[in-house]
Amino acid sequence: MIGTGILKGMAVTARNFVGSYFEKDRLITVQYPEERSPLPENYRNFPFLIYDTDDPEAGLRCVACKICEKECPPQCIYIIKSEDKKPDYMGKPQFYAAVFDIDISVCMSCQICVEVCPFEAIKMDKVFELSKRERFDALLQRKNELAKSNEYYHSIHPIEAAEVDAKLAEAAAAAAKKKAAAAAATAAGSTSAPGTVPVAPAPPTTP
Amino acid sequence: MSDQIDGGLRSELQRQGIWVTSMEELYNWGRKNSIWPLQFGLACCAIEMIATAASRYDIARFGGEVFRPSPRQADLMIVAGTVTKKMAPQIVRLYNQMPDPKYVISMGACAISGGPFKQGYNVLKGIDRYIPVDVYIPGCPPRPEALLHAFMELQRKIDSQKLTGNAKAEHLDPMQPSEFPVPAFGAHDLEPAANPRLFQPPKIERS
Amino acid sequence: MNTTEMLQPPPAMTSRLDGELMEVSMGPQHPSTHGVFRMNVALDGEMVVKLKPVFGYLHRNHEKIGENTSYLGSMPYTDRLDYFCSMTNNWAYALSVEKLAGIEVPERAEYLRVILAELTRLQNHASLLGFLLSDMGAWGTPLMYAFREREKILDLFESLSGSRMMCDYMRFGGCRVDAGPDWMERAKKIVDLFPKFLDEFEKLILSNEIVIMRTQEVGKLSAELAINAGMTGPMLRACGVNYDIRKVDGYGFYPRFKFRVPLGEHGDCYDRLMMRALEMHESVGILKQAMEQIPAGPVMNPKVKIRAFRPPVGEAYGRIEGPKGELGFYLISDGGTNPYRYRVRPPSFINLTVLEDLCLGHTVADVMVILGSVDIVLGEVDR
Amino acid sequence: MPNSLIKAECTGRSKLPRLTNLVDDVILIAMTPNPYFFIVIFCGVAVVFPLMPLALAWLWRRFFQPPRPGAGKNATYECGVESVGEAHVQFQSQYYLYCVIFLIFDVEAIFLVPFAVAFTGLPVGAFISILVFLLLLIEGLVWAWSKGCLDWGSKRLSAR
Amino acid sequence: MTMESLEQIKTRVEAAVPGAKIDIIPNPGPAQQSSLLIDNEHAAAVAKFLRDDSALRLDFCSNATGVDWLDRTVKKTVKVKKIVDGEEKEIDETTEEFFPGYLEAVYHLYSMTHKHGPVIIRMRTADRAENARLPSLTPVYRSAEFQEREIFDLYGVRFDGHPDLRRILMWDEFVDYPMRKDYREPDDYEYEPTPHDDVLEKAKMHYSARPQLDGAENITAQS
Repeated sequence: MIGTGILKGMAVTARNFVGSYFEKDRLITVQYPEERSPLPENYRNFPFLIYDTDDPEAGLRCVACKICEKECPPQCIYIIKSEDKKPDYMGKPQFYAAVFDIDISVCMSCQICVEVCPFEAIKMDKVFELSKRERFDALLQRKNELAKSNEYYHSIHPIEAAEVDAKLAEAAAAAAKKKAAAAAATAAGSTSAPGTVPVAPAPPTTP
Repeated sequence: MSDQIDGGLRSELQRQGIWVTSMEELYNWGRKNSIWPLQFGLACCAIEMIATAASRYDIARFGGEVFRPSPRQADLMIVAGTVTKKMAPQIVRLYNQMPDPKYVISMGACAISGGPFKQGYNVLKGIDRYIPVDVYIPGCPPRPEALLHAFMELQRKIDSQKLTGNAKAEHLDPMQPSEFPVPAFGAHDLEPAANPRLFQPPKIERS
Repeated sequence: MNTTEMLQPPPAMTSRLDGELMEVSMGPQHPSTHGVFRMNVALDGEMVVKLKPVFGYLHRNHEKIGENTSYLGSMPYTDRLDYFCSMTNNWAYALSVEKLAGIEVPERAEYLRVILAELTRLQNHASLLGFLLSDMGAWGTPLMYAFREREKILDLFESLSGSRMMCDYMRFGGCRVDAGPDWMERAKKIVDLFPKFLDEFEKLILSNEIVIMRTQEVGKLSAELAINAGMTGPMLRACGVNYDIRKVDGYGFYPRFKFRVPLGEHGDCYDRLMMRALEMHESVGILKQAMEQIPAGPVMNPKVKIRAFRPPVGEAYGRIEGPKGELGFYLISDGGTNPYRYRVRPPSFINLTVLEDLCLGHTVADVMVILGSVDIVLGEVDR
Repeated sequence: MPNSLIKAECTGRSKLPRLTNLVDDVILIAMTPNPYFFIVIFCGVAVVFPLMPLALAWLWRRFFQPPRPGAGKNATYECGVESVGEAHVQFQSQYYLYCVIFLIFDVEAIFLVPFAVAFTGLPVGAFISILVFLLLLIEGLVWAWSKGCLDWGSKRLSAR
Repeated sequence: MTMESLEQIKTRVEAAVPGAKIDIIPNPGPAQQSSLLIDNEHAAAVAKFLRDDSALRLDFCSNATGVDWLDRTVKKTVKVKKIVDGEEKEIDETTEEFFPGYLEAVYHLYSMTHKHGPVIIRMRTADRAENARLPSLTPVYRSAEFQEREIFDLYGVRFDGHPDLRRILMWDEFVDYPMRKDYREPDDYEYEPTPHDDVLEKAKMHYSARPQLDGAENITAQS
């Protein structure tokens, strides 16, 4: 009979309508501002820089090696290297980024900078409510807006942060062991008083 | 809420069931809660816009689900996707054909600044070269919740528009242009490359 | 007309009106052109007499940027090619670079690629049926059902690769992140629930009389013209030509899975609609088999460098069966970090070659249904 | 106010009882106004009701939001592209046939209205005559349909 | 059905199409997809043969691509024995070889009936300027219609015999060919907050000129 297909379609709609009162998965609207759907573990939006100690300026892991600036496909990172050096987490004096800008109006959140960064200095953030009313410097994130603490990194990517910390700790331990071995060798060789920590630069072991 | 009415008096009267408002509040309340977007998707961000209009991230809860195909009945243009130089004259013509008051949301990195396709020869580096933009949403593509957040941002902006006085809303001011010149196709590029009156980027000199 | 004569682009139909025709531009901003696609249509009353498609409104210079970026840098750009199916775009690009540089892929990575490609095919076909129905006039309802399922699959992609639509998940020689056991659990549950949605969706649309009347005998395409005009994917199989690259090339362990390839007879819009519906059933079958047989093991070939990746001099053309047809990448390498020539073979762009042949003689409303059944995405059409 | 009411008003000051009759008369008249007075009010409201928003809109346009028409804004909208050619092109003569056939059956419907109104009180003869009238016109429709005046689009093109 | 090797195809084609000059371009990469370079006069005939031949039946032209090869001067250092003032010495002499640039159209042909692999045919233009002309294969393969229009649009190769050769992706008033290697896009400099290497050079041209220090720098130098 001519109308059966349409009636079947209406039956489906009716079942969905009535079903939405009983089955949970037919009612999928997320009431956005009040009720937010949880973001998965490795969700990524825009990059941010990590600092270890509680001082965002000195604790930054970034050593301004400009690898991420070169590898970024849309080229939205700009780094100016500093003149002087500061010790990094392994105690080795490294350059740091005097200026580190990311233009989030160009960034396509592809996390290639995270993959290529040898110092685990840049990670992907989860903040996505960044709409602004004007463009020019509101959407250019400077170093102070980008820098976030390691605890914050643990709060948004717990598993990944744990792995990264384990890797850094193990690299630091290996470097310390090598330095201790080198110190023992120089102590054995020379007659300098034991206990002074020689400032021999440990070989840069990229983690 | 406009500041001419004293807040304490308002809440006191409201407790006794008397509701006090001003012409401007009523006018803005009516406009902000029923914004009709123009059905106008360019690229990937348009799919996220459709996902926002779908049942999970429901834009109907903000009064924005009536997507009008014709610009004559639309009052918000969501530029969702990459604006190419071949498409720019069409977008400006559509903007001109929209009745006042009209707003523009520049959704996604491509619409703000050309985004990842900035180095393309046929890509316009941002739609704010030719038409005024009210809210920018960074992201590639921004999440549906980010679009809802920008929608609320636009509603806040409409709410704060004045009805009278020198700071009154643009569409009420006869001096403000309601139309912008449509760029022409040139031999190598669009002529003019940008609307000088609208587009004054700050000079950032990098060493 | 003999065959070669028929294969040529059709001469403009002469209209009985000796006066001028109604020139209408179904322009870049049109509710049902799936993006910024324009057709200059000459109408005789309601009859389409001439139809010239106009492209280029989303020409984002994907290939020029591909030549100025490193091999790895182009991978996130392939997500933006066909922005409904980012996983299959990644796979096609990774496959052709692996063919260019001769890289093997571990078994678990190949299985993961098959699972993710079939999930992409499911959500692409479901969305297409939703859009095709809204082109026909059923404005919101089928689209809402389709997007409800699509959101579930996008949640899977997001928890695995980090982004809903722009996954950037595959690397040369494997995949970036391994899928944990809980992800596989959720994927199994969604795949088990999918047939229930398929039956509900088919009951909603496929037996509907209006759909049958609007799509049968509309936009018929003959098999010879389909082959000669380079049609691929569901559009080609709707004309009865048995050519599915998963069976022909046998890439990515597809010969290990048992699945059938649906074929149509008339090559009209209804057959194209049925192709997508039946292919969704096959994809669910492949997913079930792949999820049982997936082995443990590494997901990334350790020998492949991420930075300064220089394939040897030479060229390669790799192709896969994307949801829209044969998606191929033609790469010429001169030994440097950037490809010398980076070319994408876009299935939906070439499937549009016969749009005028399909639409001549139909009414304007049918043009929308025919365009919807071709399933174009402008990011891939204009590149 | 009608004259009798006014006369009663100015003479009724001295005799109180007369006044009470007067009050009854006033209430009586107010209660049973001229039967057509209601229609006057109805037409007044019917005119004011639509005009009021138009007037408000005109006031709003006059004081708050001045119109700013322009060449671009008033251009015909064609999917964002400059529209080529003008919309009034030649139409097939077949559409004219449609209008004529429609007109005939429209007029026929008007003839049926008085018949339908007095249908219950009519003898059988009137019924027969209106049937003849109807059958004649339906026979015309059948002939037009068979000649293909009502065909449209693809069937007509393929029949060519 | 395994396909014949390229050499067999070459010999059969030269037999079938008299006067066709075909040579094989080896593909050094691991993909091992060598190609056939066919001369322009007999291109249509060769393509028709490849499509209609019963053994090959290459009836599906999957991909038509344009490639731009610039003028190249290849320096080769060659060990040459030369008699130099009396005794024989081995010196390496750098020979410079100049290859003129050309534009190329590459077609990947497959067979849907026999389901066998790609036969790649290439056609080269005389040079990169005026007579960058190639015969169109659209009369043989309808799928090449849009792709050849794209090659014309982005590379400037004029296809003779193409039913409707217009620009397909760029707007019609556009004059130059953007995908060529020596194409410079128009310098529409704007707000560049994160420029580096070549973008920085282009941006620097737009920086405001440094005011001429009227000798003031000497004062700071002395103090």
